[in-house]
Amino acid sequence: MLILLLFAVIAIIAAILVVSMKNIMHCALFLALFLLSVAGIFFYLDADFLGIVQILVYVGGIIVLILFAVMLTSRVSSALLEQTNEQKGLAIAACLLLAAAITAAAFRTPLATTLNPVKAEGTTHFTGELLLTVYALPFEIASIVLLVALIGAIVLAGKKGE
Amino acid sequence: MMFLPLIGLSAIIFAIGVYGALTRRNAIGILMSLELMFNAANINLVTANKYLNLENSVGIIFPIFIITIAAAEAAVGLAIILSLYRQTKTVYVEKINIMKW
Amino acid sequence: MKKKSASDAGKKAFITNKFGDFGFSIGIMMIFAFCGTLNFGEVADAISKGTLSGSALTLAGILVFCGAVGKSAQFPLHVWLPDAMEGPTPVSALIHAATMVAAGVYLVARTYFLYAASPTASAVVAYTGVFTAFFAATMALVATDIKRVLAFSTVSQLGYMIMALGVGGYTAGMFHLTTHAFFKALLFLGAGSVIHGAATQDIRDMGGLGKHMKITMVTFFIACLAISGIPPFSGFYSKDEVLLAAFNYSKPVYIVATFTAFMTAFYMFRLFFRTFTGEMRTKLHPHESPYTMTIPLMVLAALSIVAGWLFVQGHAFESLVHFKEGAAEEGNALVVWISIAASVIGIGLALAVYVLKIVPDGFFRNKFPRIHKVLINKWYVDEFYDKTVIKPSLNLARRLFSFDAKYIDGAVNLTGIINVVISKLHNVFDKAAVDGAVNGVAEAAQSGGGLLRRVQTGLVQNYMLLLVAGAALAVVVFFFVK
Amino acid sequence: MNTVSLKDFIYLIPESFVLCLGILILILDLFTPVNIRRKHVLNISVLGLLLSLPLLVYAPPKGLILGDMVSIDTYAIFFKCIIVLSAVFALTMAKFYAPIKDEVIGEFSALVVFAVLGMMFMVSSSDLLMIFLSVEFVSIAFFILTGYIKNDPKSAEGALKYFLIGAFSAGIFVYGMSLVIISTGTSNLKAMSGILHAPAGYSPLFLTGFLLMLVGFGYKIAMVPFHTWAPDAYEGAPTPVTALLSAASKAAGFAVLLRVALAAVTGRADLVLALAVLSALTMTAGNLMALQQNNVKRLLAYSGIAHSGYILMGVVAACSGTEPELGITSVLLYAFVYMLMNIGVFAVIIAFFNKTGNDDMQSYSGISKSNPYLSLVLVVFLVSLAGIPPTAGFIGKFYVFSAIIKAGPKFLWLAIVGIMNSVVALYYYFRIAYFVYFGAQKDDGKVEITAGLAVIAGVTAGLALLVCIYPGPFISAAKVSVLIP
Amino acid sequence: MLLTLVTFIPLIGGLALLFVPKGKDDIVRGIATAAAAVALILSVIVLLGYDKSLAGMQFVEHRIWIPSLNVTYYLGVDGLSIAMLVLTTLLSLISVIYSYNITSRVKEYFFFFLLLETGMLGVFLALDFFLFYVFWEITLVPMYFLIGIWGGPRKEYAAIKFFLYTLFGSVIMLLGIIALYFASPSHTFNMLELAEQAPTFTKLFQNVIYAALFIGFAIKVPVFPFHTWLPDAHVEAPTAVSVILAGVLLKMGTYGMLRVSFSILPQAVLYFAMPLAVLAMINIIYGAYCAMAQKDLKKMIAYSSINHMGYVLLGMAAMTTAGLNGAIFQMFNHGIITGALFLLVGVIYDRAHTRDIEGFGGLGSIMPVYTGIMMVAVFASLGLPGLSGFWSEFMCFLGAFQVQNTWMKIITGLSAIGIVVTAAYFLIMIQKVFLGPANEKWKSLPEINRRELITVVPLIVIMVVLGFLPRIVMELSSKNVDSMVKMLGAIKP
Repeated sequence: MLILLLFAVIAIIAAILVVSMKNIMHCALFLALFLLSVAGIFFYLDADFLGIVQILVYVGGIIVLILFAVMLTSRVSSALLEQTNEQKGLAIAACLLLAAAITAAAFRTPLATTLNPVKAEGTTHFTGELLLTVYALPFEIASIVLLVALIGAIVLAGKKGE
Repeated sequence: MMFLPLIGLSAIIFAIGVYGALTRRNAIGILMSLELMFNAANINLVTANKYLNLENSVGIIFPIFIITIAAAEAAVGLAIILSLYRQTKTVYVEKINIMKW
Repeated sequence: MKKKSASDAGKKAFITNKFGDFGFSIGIMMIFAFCGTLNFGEVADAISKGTLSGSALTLAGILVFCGAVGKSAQFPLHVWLPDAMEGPTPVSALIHAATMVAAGVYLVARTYFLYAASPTASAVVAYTGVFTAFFAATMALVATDIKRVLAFSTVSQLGYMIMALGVGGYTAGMFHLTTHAFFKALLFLGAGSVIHGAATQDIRDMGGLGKHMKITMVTFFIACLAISGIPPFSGFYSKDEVLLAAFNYSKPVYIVATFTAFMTAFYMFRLFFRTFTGEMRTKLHPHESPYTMTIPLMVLAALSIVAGWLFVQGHAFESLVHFKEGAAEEGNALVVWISIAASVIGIGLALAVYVLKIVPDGFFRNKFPRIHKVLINKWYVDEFYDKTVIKPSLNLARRLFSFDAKYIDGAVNLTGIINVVISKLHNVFDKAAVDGAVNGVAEAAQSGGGLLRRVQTGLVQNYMLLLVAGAALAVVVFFFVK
Repeated sequence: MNTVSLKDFIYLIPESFVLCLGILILILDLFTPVNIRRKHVLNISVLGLLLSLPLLVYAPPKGLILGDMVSIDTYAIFFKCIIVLSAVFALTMAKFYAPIKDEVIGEFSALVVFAVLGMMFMVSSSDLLMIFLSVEFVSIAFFILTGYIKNDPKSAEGALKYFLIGAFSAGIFVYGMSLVIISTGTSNLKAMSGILHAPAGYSPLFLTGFLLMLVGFGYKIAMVPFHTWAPDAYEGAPTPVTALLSAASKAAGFAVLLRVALAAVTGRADLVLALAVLSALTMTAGNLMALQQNNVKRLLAYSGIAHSGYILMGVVAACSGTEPELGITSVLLYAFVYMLMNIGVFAVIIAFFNKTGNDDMQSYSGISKSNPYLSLVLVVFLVSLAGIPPTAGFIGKFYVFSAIIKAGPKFLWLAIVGIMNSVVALYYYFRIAYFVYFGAQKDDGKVEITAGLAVIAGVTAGLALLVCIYPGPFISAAKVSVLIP
Repeated sequence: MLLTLVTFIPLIGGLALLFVPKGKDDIVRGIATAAAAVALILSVIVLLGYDKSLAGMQFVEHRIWIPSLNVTYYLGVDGLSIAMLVLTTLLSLISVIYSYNITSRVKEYFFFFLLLETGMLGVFLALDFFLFYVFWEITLVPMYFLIGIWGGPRKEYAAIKFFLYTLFGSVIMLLGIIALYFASPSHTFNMLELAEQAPTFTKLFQNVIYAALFIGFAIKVPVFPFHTWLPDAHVEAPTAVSVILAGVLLKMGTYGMLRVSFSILPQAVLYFAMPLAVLAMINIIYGAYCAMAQKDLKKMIAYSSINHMGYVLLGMAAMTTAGLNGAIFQMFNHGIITGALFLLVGVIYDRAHTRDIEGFGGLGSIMPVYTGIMMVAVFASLGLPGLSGFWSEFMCFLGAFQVQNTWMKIITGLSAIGIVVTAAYFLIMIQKVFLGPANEKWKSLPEINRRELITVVPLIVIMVVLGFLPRIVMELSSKNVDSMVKMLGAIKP
């Protein structure tokens, strides 16, 4: 319980820092911290496979990608510039409204919550089985999506056709 | 029972992500905020999977796909940003408004 | 300029008649609505059966009479006839003034069953007639254009006929119509001959023409006697019958009619004396007209003399027209003598003024300049119409059109008030930008689009904010407004 | 856990065919010299897509397969045909669209083919997971296609805006989904429908989640106020992509929206009302903003927004009562009709672009004197877009209005709003005609009518007329494709 | 088959035009004339074969068109439409001939023109509501281009105004049509079937639908206050198009009311009779006064159309035999007379390039033949007995006056003021333009030429002939009107 609380607090603080730090590089690092703490929450909620995926794909992939992009555009990403725009007030209002509405809706919804028993061997095997049966098609499609993204990234970022 | 607090946590993170996406001037910053939003959804799903009886354990499968899509989007998005950067030498979205009205 | 006034007159005649026809057509429709037929006989039957009666009948009668008022130039639609004298030749004026206008009288006579059944309607007819007779006669007293005098006299005589019909003397009216046709034709052709000979229409420029145009003078004289009602000329017989009918109907009507007879005699002989007697006032070279013109004059003169007498022999005319009005009324010696006396006095007065010069010429004009002016200006009826009907109509037309152009267009285009409001706002904020706002819809839509367009700032985060705001709003509305 | 028969993959033959086509093109691209790539690669992709049509039409519908993830029903097939057809047209157009360079034309056609594949999955999806996955698949493909013109800041800017808003709304979309899944316990539409129609099925959490999901759909179909990306993306994107985006992507969006709405909205008066309000807003805002435009592509983007409003009327009608058939038919027909006219209009725009070098209305001034054929065809499309007979647009509009009127007097106001809007719409459509026909002629030069564009314009114009003159087959095709929820 | 041929021959001609090579304008004109002439001949054949002793539909063609919607391709003529059919083909041919003076973009001009003719014919012949609507809308687009390309100085404005206005009306009408479809027990667009099912519609429903359809028709007529498109459109349109616009297109509105509202929504027609009469009155008086204020000859005649269509409305509002017959006859007459007037205005405009009434004068001596013809047309228009216009106007008034209702009588009476004003403005015009001293400026205006004579004289002949034998046209509609009056009488409370 305490561990969960800890992860949650870290996640929130890290998230706030991600959206408010001036130096974009720091933001990226706090994003990594955030993602790690979320992975911690996943572990706590018995989603160990997902936690691993989170660390591998996110921290190992996306964060690296982002850092790469930050460095490529570093000439303009100066830490001295104001990093937030003028619609801050409106944005805060909208976000608070949204969060409040969601939370209120959650509290007003009666759900039969029980603790799901977790299989002894963890979720990995179980997840794999699902991915090859019920979720076989999405699994296939996901791979095509990645292929498309790959081609796209090459076409857009590459020098071809210029 | 941590169900409702976790839902609340995800709502907060979601709101933070939305806020970031709305206010960051740097396109890469927006991209990072978007990741927060996706993670909020993931927390929701995983929590639900733990405390509710979801059909086909969709709660732990769905996040996998969300992460995949997030990765793909990040790749494409960064490519777009880089491509734009190469032409306009900026990543500040408010400078990108030749098309309007 | 002459042609212009001629075309003016044509227009005036047409439109004035249209006014009459307007009432007439409604009258016809009314009759049709009640009786389901327009056949005279069937309508008469329907009236006798009571299908059309009471105020409806009266109204129908009056409306039908409107047609006659227009066509026969009765007050208040008489204005066109004098102007129609502008017509190019006396012959066409003849057609116009002497015969065509008779159609109105004929109409009333033809539909006498309406008036016979409705005292009110017939009273309207009678009073209109007598008033017109008097009214036109007053104007004839001062007119100086030979054709105009004749035109006024025509109006006056038509008033006589109408009055006759109104007072129940259908035969008398028709009789006068017939005899009038002879001597009025004679007068017009005579006038034509005079104009032909003297090359002017203004009687002030004439005088002493009799020396050069004997035949014309004699025939004209006969016609003047006839119209004045001097026995035994035809006018005497018919006018006598008309006055008799009026006498039996109402004394005031009779008195006015008789006075009119006096005036008729006076102005006709005024015309005659000024034209044919005395000194020539201008250097004209008058000459008698060719035979082609004088022979018709002589024939008509003969008819003017004998027609009246012929028709009264054995009730010839009555049997010809046979109205179902019972036997002709008994002659009344008093009426006969009074009418002869009135005519004679009128002639005498004219003689006194224009030949014997007992009363100086211009005496009346100088003594009563105002009345003279009123009469010369035809009682200002034309001006009155101009002010009350024509100008307002044209104004109304212009107004309606500008209304049409400005408001209806604008308001409709914009589907209502929004346009007005917007244009008002424009007015307040930006006076210079105000214009008719005719294309309201387009404008309103355009400005609406313009406002909405501001949403599309080109800044992607504004878009995203809009998106979130939309979603948040939807959620809030859903939970809290419901 | 359900037993899932992987043999059911056999029903995905058309999809597999398209996938193989995409990969084939990628491979082919490697071995084709640059100078003949435009011709060969594009021809092969067009041919391949055309071949997939009979596969689609003659493959037997099956219903839910593969763990109820996708539904191979006639409804989906109808939309798939629309998608494939518009891709065929778009690729043919691309052949004559100079800004897409020869070097990248191979990847371009491959991406279009993959986008088609994504949309095919999209219209079949009957599970939130599949919906999310395929919607994002399509989005990603279109992000790339939008930014495809190198050296054109408009293209890159369009892509960035499209991407940022797309990813952002995807975030909201998926968050909404997570709430929906929490509240119903399932991601499957069929199961969800059952749960929702039980007593107390609609929980506040579900409604919140559904509204957030609506953002995602709204973004996809360019519904106000989630439409803001459309004008910029349409204007910036290469015109063939714009055509595909407006015709196919929108159709697919509606297909999946309608599928979800039928499962989740039917019988919920307030949600139907919300859709109705959105519909009215969408068409009004779209039309009013279109009035202001001078760039034809931008104008068509706004007009497309307005058309989304009209189609939403059909969705409202389908969800408002117990008899959804007419409403669904109207959505199907309208999507088809809209595809026809939009494709045609963009073909003409490309032809004019090739002459004038830009998409401004003013530059079309008097072009009808030198190009009577294209101008006349353009008029047919404009008339059709305005919904005036004897063109396809009229049939579409007629069906939508029929559906909404049949839904009863409670949505009469929506019909009237629709009516007002079609009058406003006429104004800006005919502003184009105004320039084309009434404007002062700028020069005598004729547009080099490339045979392919002429054929596309001619064929779509012919179809646009045929759909009104002989609508029987089209209507019955739509009718048999009605989704029975 | 005959009616289909009549309807589509112009379209076929129009399509054939498109294949004529560039620059061969004479061939284009020939084809257009031939197509219009064939249509006229066929319509005359229909007229000759038409049995006026029957009230039902004749020359019926009935085929399934869209089975799933129960839409049929259904054409037929009866007393309401036969006169309109001939009027349309006649005026179209005349306009085509008159249009020989169009020299720019000839091919497109005649294409749009013939397309327009097909649309108009379809409207008058269609008996299926869907088909009716399709044809109704088909007329819009060619008209837009005809005004917009070949029109006067403010053509774009006039064209789009016309288009927006009429489209607005027709889309509202579309709602009404759809609602009728769903309300009818057999879900049909068949007008005759709908008429049979009229008793099943509730009163409220009828009233609502009537209002919806009325807006559509009223804009076309045009009824005050929906009329403002008309002066603009007329003034800017080229002469031949003005002829068609005034001669035929306006009739679509009143024809629609007769064909649809009167037969399908009888209850509502009764309910709205009085408002319709009031609108008719406003149309008559307002139109007349507006016409009086005009300085532009063409605009004056445009407003006179509003005035004259008021008579039609009045006759219809009466719902009596005389009124309805008069209305139908007036529709025909107005087409002929106003058509002629527009042609004649076109003649003078082509010569003088101005239409300012004030600017002319004394044309009577410069162009005597032209003046004579103009006089006949004007007198026919202001309802001089002996010319065709008189009969129909009179019948309309007569019919309205027959109604046993004091208000109706008052309205009719007031409307009759319009006759006077009509006479006034026409005569003012005649005086200013044709009489008086000849204006030096126009001394050299050439007399009306042969082509123009060919177009105008037939219309003049018709005016005169119908002035003496009004029964030729009146007979055509009487059977239908009788049954319509009977039907309306039966449901009268």
